[in-house]
Amino acid sequence: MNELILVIVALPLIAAVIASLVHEKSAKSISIIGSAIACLLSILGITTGGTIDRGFHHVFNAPWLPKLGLMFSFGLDGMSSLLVLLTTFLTVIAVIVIPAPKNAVRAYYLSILVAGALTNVAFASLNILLFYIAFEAALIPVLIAIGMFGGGDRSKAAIQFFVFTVIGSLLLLSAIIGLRIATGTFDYLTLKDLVAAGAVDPSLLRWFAIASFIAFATKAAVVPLHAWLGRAYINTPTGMLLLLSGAMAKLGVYGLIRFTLPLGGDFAESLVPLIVTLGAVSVVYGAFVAAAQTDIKAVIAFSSISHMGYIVIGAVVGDDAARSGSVLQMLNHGITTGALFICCDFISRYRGSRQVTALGGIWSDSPLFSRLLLLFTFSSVALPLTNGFVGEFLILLGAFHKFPYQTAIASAGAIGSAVYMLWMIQRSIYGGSKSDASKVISLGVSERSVLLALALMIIGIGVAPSPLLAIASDNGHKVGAAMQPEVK
Amino acid sequence: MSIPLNYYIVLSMILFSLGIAGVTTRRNPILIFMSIELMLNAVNLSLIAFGRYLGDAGGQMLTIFVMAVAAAEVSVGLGILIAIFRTKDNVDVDVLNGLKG
Amino acid sequence: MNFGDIHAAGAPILMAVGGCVVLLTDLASKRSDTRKFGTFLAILFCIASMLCSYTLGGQLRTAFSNGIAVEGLVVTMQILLAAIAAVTIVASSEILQSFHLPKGEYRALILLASAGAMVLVQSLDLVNAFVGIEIMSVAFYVLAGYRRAQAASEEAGAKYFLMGAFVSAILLFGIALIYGSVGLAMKANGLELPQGYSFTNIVTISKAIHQVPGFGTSPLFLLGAVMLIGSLMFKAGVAPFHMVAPDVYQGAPAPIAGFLATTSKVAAFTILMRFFTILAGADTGAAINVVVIGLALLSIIVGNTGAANQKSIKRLFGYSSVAHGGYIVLGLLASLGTESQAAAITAVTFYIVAYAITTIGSFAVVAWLGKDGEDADAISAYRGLGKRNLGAAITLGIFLLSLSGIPLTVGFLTKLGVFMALLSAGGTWVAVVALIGSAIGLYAYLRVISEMFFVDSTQQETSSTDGASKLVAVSAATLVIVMGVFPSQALLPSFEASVTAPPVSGDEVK
Amino acid sequence: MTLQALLSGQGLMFLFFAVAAIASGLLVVILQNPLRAALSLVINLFSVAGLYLSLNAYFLATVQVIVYAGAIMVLFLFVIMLLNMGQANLNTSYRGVRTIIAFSSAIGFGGLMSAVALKGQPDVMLPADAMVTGSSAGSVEGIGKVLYNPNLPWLFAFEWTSFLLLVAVIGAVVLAGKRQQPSEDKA
Repeated sequence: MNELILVIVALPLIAAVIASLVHEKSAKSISIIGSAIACLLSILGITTGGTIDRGFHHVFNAPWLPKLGLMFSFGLDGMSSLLVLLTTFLTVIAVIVIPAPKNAVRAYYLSILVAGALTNVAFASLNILLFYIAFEAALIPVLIAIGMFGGGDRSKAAIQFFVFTVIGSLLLLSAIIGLRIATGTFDYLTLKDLVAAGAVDPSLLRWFAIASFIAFATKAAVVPLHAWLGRAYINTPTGMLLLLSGAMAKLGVYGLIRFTLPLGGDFAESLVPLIVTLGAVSVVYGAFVAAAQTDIKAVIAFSSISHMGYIVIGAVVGDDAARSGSVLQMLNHGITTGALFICCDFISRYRGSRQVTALGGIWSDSPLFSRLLLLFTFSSVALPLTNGFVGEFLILLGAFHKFPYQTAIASAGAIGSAVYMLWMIQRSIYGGSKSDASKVISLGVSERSVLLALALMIIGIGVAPSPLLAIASDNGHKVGAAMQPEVK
Repeated sequence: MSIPLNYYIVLSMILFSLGIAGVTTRRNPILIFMSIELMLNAVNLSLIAFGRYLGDAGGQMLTIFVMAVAAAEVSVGLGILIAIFRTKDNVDVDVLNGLKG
Repeated sequence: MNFGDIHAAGAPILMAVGGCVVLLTDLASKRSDTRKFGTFLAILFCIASMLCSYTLGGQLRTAFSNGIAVEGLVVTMQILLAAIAAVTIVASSEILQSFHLPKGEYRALILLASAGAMVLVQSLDLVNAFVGIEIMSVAFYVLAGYRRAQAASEEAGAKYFLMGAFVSAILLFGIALIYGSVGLAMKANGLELPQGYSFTNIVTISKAIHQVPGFGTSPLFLLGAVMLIGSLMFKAGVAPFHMVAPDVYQGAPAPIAGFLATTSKVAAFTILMRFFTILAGADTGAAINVVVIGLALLSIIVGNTGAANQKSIKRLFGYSSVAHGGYIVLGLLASLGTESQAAAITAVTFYIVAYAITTIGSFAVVAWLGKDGEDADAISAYRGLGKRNLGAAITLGIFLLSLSGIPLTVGFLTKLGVFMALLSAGGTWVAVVALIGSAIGLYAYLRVISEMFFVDSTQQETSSTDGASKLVAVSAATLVIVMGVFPSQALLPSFEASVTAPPVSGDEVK
Repeated sequence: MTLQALLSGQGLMFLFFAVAAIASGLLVVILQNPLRAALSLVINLFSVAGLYLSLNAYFLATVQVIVYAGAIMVLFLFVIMLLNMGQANLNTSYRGVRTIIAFSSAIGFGGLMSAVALKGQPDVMLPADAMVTGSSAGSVEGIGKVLYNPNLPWLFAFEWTSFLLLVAVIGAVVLAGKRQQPSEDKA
């Protein structure tokens, strides 16, 4: 049972290897099978089972390079099991819904499956060095996917994305090595205990807090470190974008909850107001930049900065409800943004354009599609009864009494963004068709079922969030408990 | 009354510096090479002086090796320089600028 | 002198004898096409040399009146050097053919250069080190200018020669000053020079450093040590003497460029490790530390920025070799601390091995993609390579990722090792500057990857026929991945507990 | 003491050769004509050989004259003649500047180097037993006994030097040999 996470990681990898060896036609089905089984298995990961160690279940340990302190140590808690599930789920969807580029089918599926698997390794890892390796290695398939299959500006986008994120993670590496030298271990749980016991030099922890914050904030595109996001998201092929925005960006927030706060010592605590402020700035900034776009993919991309700003606020604010909301919102954002990017992909595929000015008439041409798109937009702007509402509400609730100003600014920005986004989506689907080559967006069975499933999830989580919230609350809360009295 | 060792060392360092000055200011490869020979001579002088004042034969041994190395370098170095002069008629080191990024 | 002595010095002797045999065979054979046989013979001697090193085992033994000392690290490096020579001979077999260059002399020079490098690696006396480094360098000058028909190669040879001879003179002056200062210090303090040792022996120097108070900070010695260290670092291609490295690598034929870049680094850094071992824990003031840190950071910054906007891929690798030289020097810096020393030596050794594999492989790709004997040097020639020749593109991509230190390639582990050693020696800000440098380098390598995979090109399929280079490149790429994922199985154990110089104690020297 | 040392017979010898060495060395660095520079280098080598004599290194002084000044410099002169550089490049535009640079940097750098290096270094005079050990050490016999002694470290390096010369010979042959590429023969 402890090997569960290994299986979840290995299945897509095996499928990827097989898919890259067989004929192009069967590559897709093999990829689907591999990732789908992994997805089903990761549901099992949520349930508590296997060896349990300090709040983590399914704990697995095997040596990789013991001399370097590098171990295959895995373990899941509520937060990481949900994120693993999200990653595998998005992988399946990406493979099913988005057609591969014609000339390099196998390379495309390979990059997506490998990216998903490495992201999962990072989410489930209890060894910091292993986390780092997966964190950074996962960039390679993304780099390849952007560079080979991306949009017009792909070369520049790929290099920019890679250099930005690697610089952040190099800092993280130096801090990790510093921790290892001071404590002699890369093991997360041991480190956490040592830090909580005050056995580590505070100046080192300060460096760790700064370095890891820069690395994770770059990944989560918190505002001064977001510069890579726009060009990268717009040029990333949709399949990979689902993983990049849906799962990998969450690694940033996950890292803040999992590593920066518990291992950063007191200094990390003192960073919280700064992070919250930056989060609020991100919310407003994302909303403003999104409002300046006419490309709907760009709108969704920049609104993502806004949403991630919220999630970051919830993650660090030090309140149980907010943190659970933040974890839930990571899930929601993965689902909703994924759904929106998929719709965006359909639109550009069938209509030949993503510009708002060139669209219109979708409502009458493709009724089901446009109604679903509207639902996804509702979820994105967090209308009640959608999943987005639950997450954002919890975050606001938790954050407000600690950081009222920042929270107020953030909510104001969010409302502005919501209005604009609704207006823009409406403009693009209502009205008469403006493009000459307007084609009806005809959904196939698989596409239709995926979109419907996403819609069901959005409403399901929106109406009955409590089971997921219960799992989501099994997260950094325990981490924080070591350092501060619980706020209940 | 004998000469103090330091006199020899200072003389050797001055000769060595003359060689460095030649290497850095000369443009003709052959003249640069001659300046390098000057430096090797300075080394030999200091080695022999050290050896003499230490009562140790090692200085002279090292000098023999330096001379052998100088001979080897001269044969190869002049070969390379002749080869390049046969391709290019100019004799300035500035001409060695075909390799650029 | 006895059999044990000959055995200890056997690896370079076999290489040198191999050089002579290859040369004579080539002269004796009338037919011009002795390609296969000559290659076979040369590789045979390389393998014999490797076996000779291997049978020495890991324990420390000195030979030839303490002129040389062999232990685990030296054995590893000798095997590596022989392997580099063998691989270079294999990789260049086709290039020689297409250039109509003399083959026997070529192989002999490679074998002799490796012999010189091995003498340098195993030497305990600076005299032997000097003779070894000169054998290596003189062979290098000729090899760099080997393609005489091509102006670039001649120019590379000439530049390399002038710079090399200049630095040799500095190295010699350093040795002379060390000789004099050690002698004077021992004499002034009534220490006897033990029978069989010379004043230039590393053990004697170590004795002077550790037993004569204030010797480590005496200006005469420090000047000599700085000259010695600086000039050895030049031989390894480290800034500020880096300016010829890119020129030479661009001008020399690709397999030779790989050979020069790796052999010089292996040899020079190994002897530096030996020299640094005796400095560790000694009071040498700040001078040596400052010089070493300065050279390392300068190389990392100059190398990485220089690589950033190159049009020639061989120049890019040249600058990259400067930068990687800088990282290795950082590891050496850590070996100056007594506590971090063991880790640092392991890290540096691993770095050198990994760098050698990566670099040989990268240059082999350049030769592989070459047409009609011309290396594929312009980076623009790699545009769209992913579509034309996927195998070559992936192979080169692996090397580039490894050079930039991305996880799952060996380049990551090497960098990890060096930074771990460095940080445990307390060099935090040095590490941070180095990290910034490697971020700049990342851009340089990514540019090539981007050209290969992300940019469409109208260029036609290149019909490359250089099977030997292809073989070398692909196997090197496989090694880079295997060592990046399972280094413990591949290499790490052999570096455990390596000593670089005999320990200094009264009994040892008497 | 210093002046006294220089005014003795040995001191005058040192002074003479030292001045000659520096002057000829300076000429090597500043003369425009390669031929004259090479001849200055010969003078420099002779002066240094004289200094070797003052240090009792008789054998090396001889080698210096025969091998260095005799053979190596002849090679240099030969190459200069071969390339017809005898009176080439009579451009003397920045000769004065070069003289100043060379002289000042040599004196400045050399002086600085020696000042730094010899700081706190006591004046070392010849040891009392130097006449005994020194008298034979510089002779052919003395050198041979040390160089070829298997119990001393020099023999190993000496043997490897033969390979160094082999490499040099191969190199010279390769570099001077006929170009094998037919198309390049005209060049």
